[in-house]
Amino acid sequence: MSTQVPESVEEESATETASAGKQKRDAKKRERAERVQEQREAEAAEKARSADDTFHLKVFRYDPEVPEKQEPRFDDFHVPYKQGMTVLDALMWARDHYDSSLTFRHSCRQAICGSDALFVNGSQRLGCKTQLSDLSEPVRIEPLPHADVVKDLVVDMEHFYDQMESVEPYFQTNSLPDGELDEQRQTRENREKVKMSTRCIWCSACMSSCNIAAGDNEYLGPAAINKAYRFAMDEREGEDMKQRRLEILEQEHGVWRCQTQFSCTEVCPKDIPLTEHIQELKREAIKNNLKFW
Amino acid sequence: MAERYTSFEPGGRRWLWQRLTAAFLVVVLAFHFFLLHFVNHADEVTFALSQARMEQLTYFSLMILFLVTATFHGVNGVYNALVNQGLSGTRKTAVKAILGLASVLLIVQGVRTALAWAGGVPI
Amino acid sequence: MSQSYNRGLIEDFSRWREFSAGMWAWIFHKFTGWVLVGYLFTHIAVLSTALSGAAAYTNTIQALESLLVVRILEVGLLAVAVFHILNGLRLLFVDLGVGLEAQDKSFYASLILTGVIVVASVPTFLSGVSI
Amino acid sequence: MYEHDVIVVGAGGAGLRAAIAAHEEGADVAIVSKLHPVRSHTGAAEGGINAALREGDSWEDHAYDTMKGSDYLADAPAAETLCKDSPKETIKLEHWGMAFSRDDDGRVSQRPFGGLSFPRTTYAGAETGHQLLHTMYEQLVKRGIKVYDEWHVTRLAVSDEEKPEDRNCHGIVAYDVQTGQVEGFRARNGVILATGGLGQVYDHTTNAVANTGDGVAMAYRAGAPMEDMEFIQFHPTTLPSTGVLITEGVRGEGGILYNENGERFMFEYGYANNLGELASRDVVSRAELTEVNEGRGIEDEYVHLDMRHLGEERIIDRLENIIHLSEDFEGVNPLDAPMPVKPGQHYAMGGIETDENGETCISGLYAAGECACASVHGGNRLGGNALPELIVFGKRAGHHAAGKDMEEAKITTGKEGEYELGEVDSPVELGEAGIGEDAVADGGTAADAGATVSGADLVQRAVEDERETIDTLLEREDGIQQAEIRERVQKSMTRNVNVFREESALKDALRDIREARELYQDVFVADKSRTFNTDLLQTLETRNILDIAEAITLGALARNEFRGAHWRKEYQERRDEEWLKHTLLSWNDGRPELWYKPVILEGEDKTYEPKVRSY
Ligand SMILES: Cc1cc2nc3c(=O)[nH]c(=O)nc-3n(C[C@H](O)[C@H](O)[C@H](O)COP(=O)(O)OP(=O)(O)OC[C@H]3O[C@@H](n4cnc5c(N)ncnc54)[C@H](O)[C@@H]3O)c2cc1C
Ligand code: HEM
Ligand code: SF4
Ligand code: F3S
Ligand code: FES
Repeated sequence: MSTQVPESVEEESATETASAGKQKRDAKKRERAERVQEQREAEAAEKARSADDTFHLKVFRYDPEVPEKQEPRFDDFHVPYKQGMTVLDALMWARDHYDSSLTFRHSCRQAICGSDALFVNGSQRLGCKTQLSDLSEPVRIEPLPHADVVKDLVVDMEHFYDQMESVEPYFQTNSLPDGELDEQRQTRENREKVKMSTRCIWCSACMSSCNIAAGDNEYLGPAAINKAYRFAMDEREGEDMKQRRLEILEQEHGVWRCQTQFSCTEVCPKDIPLTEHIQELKREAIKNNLKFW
Repeated sequence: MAERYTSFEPGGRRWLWQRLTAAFLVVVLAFHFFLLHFVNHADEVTFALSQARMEQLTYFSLMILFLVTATFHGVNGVYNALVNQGLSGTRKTAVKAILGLASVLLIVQGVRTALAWAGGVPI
Repeated sequence: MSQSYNRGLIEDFSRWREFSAGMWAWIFHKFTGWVLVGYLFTHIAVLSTALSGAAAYTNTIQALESLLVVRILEVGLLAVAVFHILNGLRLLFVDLGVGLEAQDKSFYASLILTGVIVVASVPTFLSGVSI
Repeated sequence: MYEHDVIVVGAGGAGLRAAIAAHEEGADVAIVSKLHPVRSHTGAAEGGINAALREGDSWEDHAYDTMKGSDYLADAPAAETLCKDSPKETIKLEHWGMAFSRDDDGRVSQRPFGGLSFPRTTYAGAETGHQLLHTMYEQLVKRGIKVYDEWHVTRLAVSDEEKPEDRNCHGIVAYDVQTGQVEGFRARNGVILATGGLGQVYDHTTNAVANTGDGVAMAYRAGAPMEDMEFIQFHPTTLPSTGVLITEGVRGEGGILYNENGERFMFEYGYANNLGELASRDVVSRAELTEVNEGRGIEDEYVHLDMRHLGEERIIDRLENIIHLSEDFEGVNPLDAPMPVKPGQHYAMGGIETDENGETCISGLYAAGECACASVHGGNRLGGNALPELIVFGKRAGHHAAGKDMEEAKITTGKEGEYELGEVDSPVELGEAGIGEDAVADGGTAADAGATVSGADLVQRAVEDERETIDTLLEREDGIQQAEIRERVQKSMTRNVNVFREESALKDALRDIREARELYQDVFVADKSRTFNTDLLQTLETRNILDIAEAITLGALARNEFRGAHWRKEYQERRDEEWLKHTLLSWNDGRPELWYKPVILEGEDKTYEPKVRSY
């Protein structure tokens, strides 16, 4: 079932120096281990066969170090389906039962950590938030496009992080209340205005879907612009800061790069209206500039 | 790449002009099409008819403006598209120069043609 | 990451089936824009035959206009222009923050409207052409 | 080797706060984390942060609620510190721009929560943890604090004096996930562990896959005791296939639990005749499991939580998020069908023993957050008390590690204060299986025969040990894989050391763990790549799961009473005369040593007299 490339088995040499008794114990242990392992594999195969329903996954594989994987390829896995199973569940099952070298990032399993944005059947989605039953087979799973692949489904996120951090993604104000127990006031409306923008989980799905970001490496990208929006629109920061933020966004690889492709908005797992936010910032920037004219 | 962006380059101005010219072009282009394909059928176009229209100052200046805006809009659009695909450095400067030159040639040629029709600026 | 494998651009083109409305709109707009610039240059070139005299101009134009290909190309140009205009309007609205939720619908609408206008104007465009 | 004044392991709420605090004190601080900070599980917290901010509320009331909620197993100095500092730390988050929900007057909103005598749970929608985590990470970026992200910490570099109280922590060893390098990090002043929860010890948990209790296990093997490990909180409404949490709010709004026969079992079978579905978490969890065990569960696994009768409008208005969770993670639209739910592991009250300043008994080693046990939560944590713990104790640990003068701690650590040795009747040998032979993944003390070596040398030695361990694991060509071992332990823990605990089952669990330990001797890593080798990392994590599973089970077997989240079939009541004491486990030459220390019920001004816990 698994298409993992068989490793060339190397000669046993470590045990030579060990005492005879230890060797025997080792042999017994190994035997037991093998038995357990075989049993497990048989069970897995059995499960997959007997399940009413299996899902056929085609998973992108690449590893710069393993000769067989240096040329990217797709592996097939057949995973027994259970009600409610997500793409991430299926990947974990395939990893745990067929091929432990199958590599992907994941952690929370509930769409909040942003680790597992993948390219599933041609669009950017969170593995953990995508029900298998919503997909047509075979389910093609690839790493995010427009990012360097580190291994299998893992891509290099550095560039995305750099862009996120280049927009001064932190609250700044010149007028904090004095007392350490005094809060800044914020209207409900204003909190509502920034609410969606604060939901970003840094999954990078949007950035991966945007063709402009793919072409222009310096483009801030929808997520970073949205991050800036989150602060620029927060009334607690004050006008002077908003000015400063608009200046960052206005630079040539900032908001103007966006060509309203809408794919970012479409793929965002947190339903953030990214295009809308970018457009609003463009208008704000123009308004801001008109003041000087 | 995480440097703070401090140098301010007004990318917004070209963006705005692209929109403004677009808004203008909607009207004029529609007018142009309508006039030359529906009111006057294409196969009826002759020098004389064009001449008659061009001799009116309003029409003449409208057409010149049309030419200029369309050129700006089109060439700027092409330039944006290239820059969006990651054009930078010397190649970017070169493209800028070539496109600039092409626009100037286009406008000059267009204006010469219009003048030929109108037989000089129709004042 | 020098050792990493970049899957490059080839993919983008083979993925057209999965493109969403906004993406198609973007591509069409780009394409039509480029065609229009191209036409603008040719158009001026053709018109500038006027510089070599009235007769030369009238002849060129009428010769061209009598060709079916040219007429068909003109219909194509109309399609391109109409789509660019309609989608351009759509984009202008998007820039103003109007109707962002319906961006896919407005794209389909521009497509359909383009089709209708083009079909409706075919008779006008092809009238009087000698085959 | 890298070198910093303070090294923080983990970048969840606790780690980030600790790093910021150390930075405030002028220390050169770095964070080493196996996940990028924003991926930490703090982001999953929904409910809110308890802080006595308003007129009519006071930190004293909060402390009272906390002590009562803990079933009198919390140490009053820690609980009082939490409650006193929480308001100011919560407002600090507001000053850092956190997007709290707001009242009409523009102040931060608060809501009622289980076990609280005042609505003091400060929140940001149903995504408080997400907002907190991101706000704090933003502050980190602002300060330019160095983060080594995707570096998996595998062991502590601690000197090996006989008594843990005499030892020193000089740094850590970490594995660079992207490149497979093993490197030492020397900490001039201190190491702060903030590695979060340990839910992966169970196969059904609300915790992230990364929550494998690494910090607790590492500290344990380096000599810092684990405290009160048997106290595990189970949440009654989690989705069966993923463990995703369905907030208590559903039942708060009127959601009803049904068994397979469509009976409203909370009343029907008399689990909670007054409060029904709204009884406390442990009561509801036990009721659900009883239904399943008695054959009235659906598919022998779960029960139904139905909220359809609330009407679509009300559901969308107040519980919108739940519709998404249920659809996305269970494939069930709760507007059309009841949601399947079952109890799931949620939180570990126990952890690395620390005092209220975050310090462990090993000097230079600190811990904060869910991995630590300053003993704020005792036998049971109140909802909304974990997030304040992160910011209050994270900050203290950070200040302390950076060298700030702290008030002397009232809680003693290690065997410095009063203590007694304990005994437990285990059916199998405990601890390291066949230590010395094949102990491939031992993450213990960097051994040195008592001689004085410099901190840097000690770290270097630990690095070499670790490289050897990893090489051994990667060189083995066959054996058993970690997924198998992990699954066995997780299954056994869920079956035997769950909400219900009885002696025979606990012993079964110990047997299973023993067997798993032995299997672990033959563990091998199939993936030989040095690039992003998650197979290897999970193998290292599984080792930690083994130690922690054993500790939980051992503590549960030893504690002959019913207190807080710990229910024992044979002992159905709280026994204050005997059990007002903390369970501690020390790693003693490869074997766990059980001992106890008394609970401190004397607060600053008053003593918290144990009362019957009823709501
Ligand atoms: C679903 C859910 C809802 C909750 N809701 C609430 C609530 O409403 N209110 C409340 O008060 N509490 C709540 N809690 C509890 C609270 O969220 C957690 O206790 C708390 O977030 C833990 O924070 P932490 O900083 O200790 O750990 P985490 O946020 O888990 O962070 C752990 C960090 O340690 C790192 N790490 C772990 N191991 C290693 C290693 N070996 N090497 C390097 N780095 C490592 C990880 O990368 C991560 O950065 C909830 C918990 C869950 C699961
Ligand atoms: C008549 C009405 C027109 C409208 C409403 C219009 C609208 C627009 C808009 C809004 C854009 C910007 C797209 C963006 O940057 O996201 C654009 C781009 C462009 N337009 Fe037009 N336009 C019109 C006519 C023309 C004409 C006559 C030409 C040809 C000369 C032209 C050529 C272009 C080109 C080349 C682009 C750039 C396409 C790209 O992004 O690659 N347009 N148009
Ligand atoms: S904006 Fe949406 S898609 Fe983009 S990183 Fe944030 S959550 Fe992901
Ligand atoms: S996909 Fe890209 S072009 Fe703009 S609308 Fe989104 S950023
Ligand atoms: S696993 Fe965290 S977002 Fe999917």
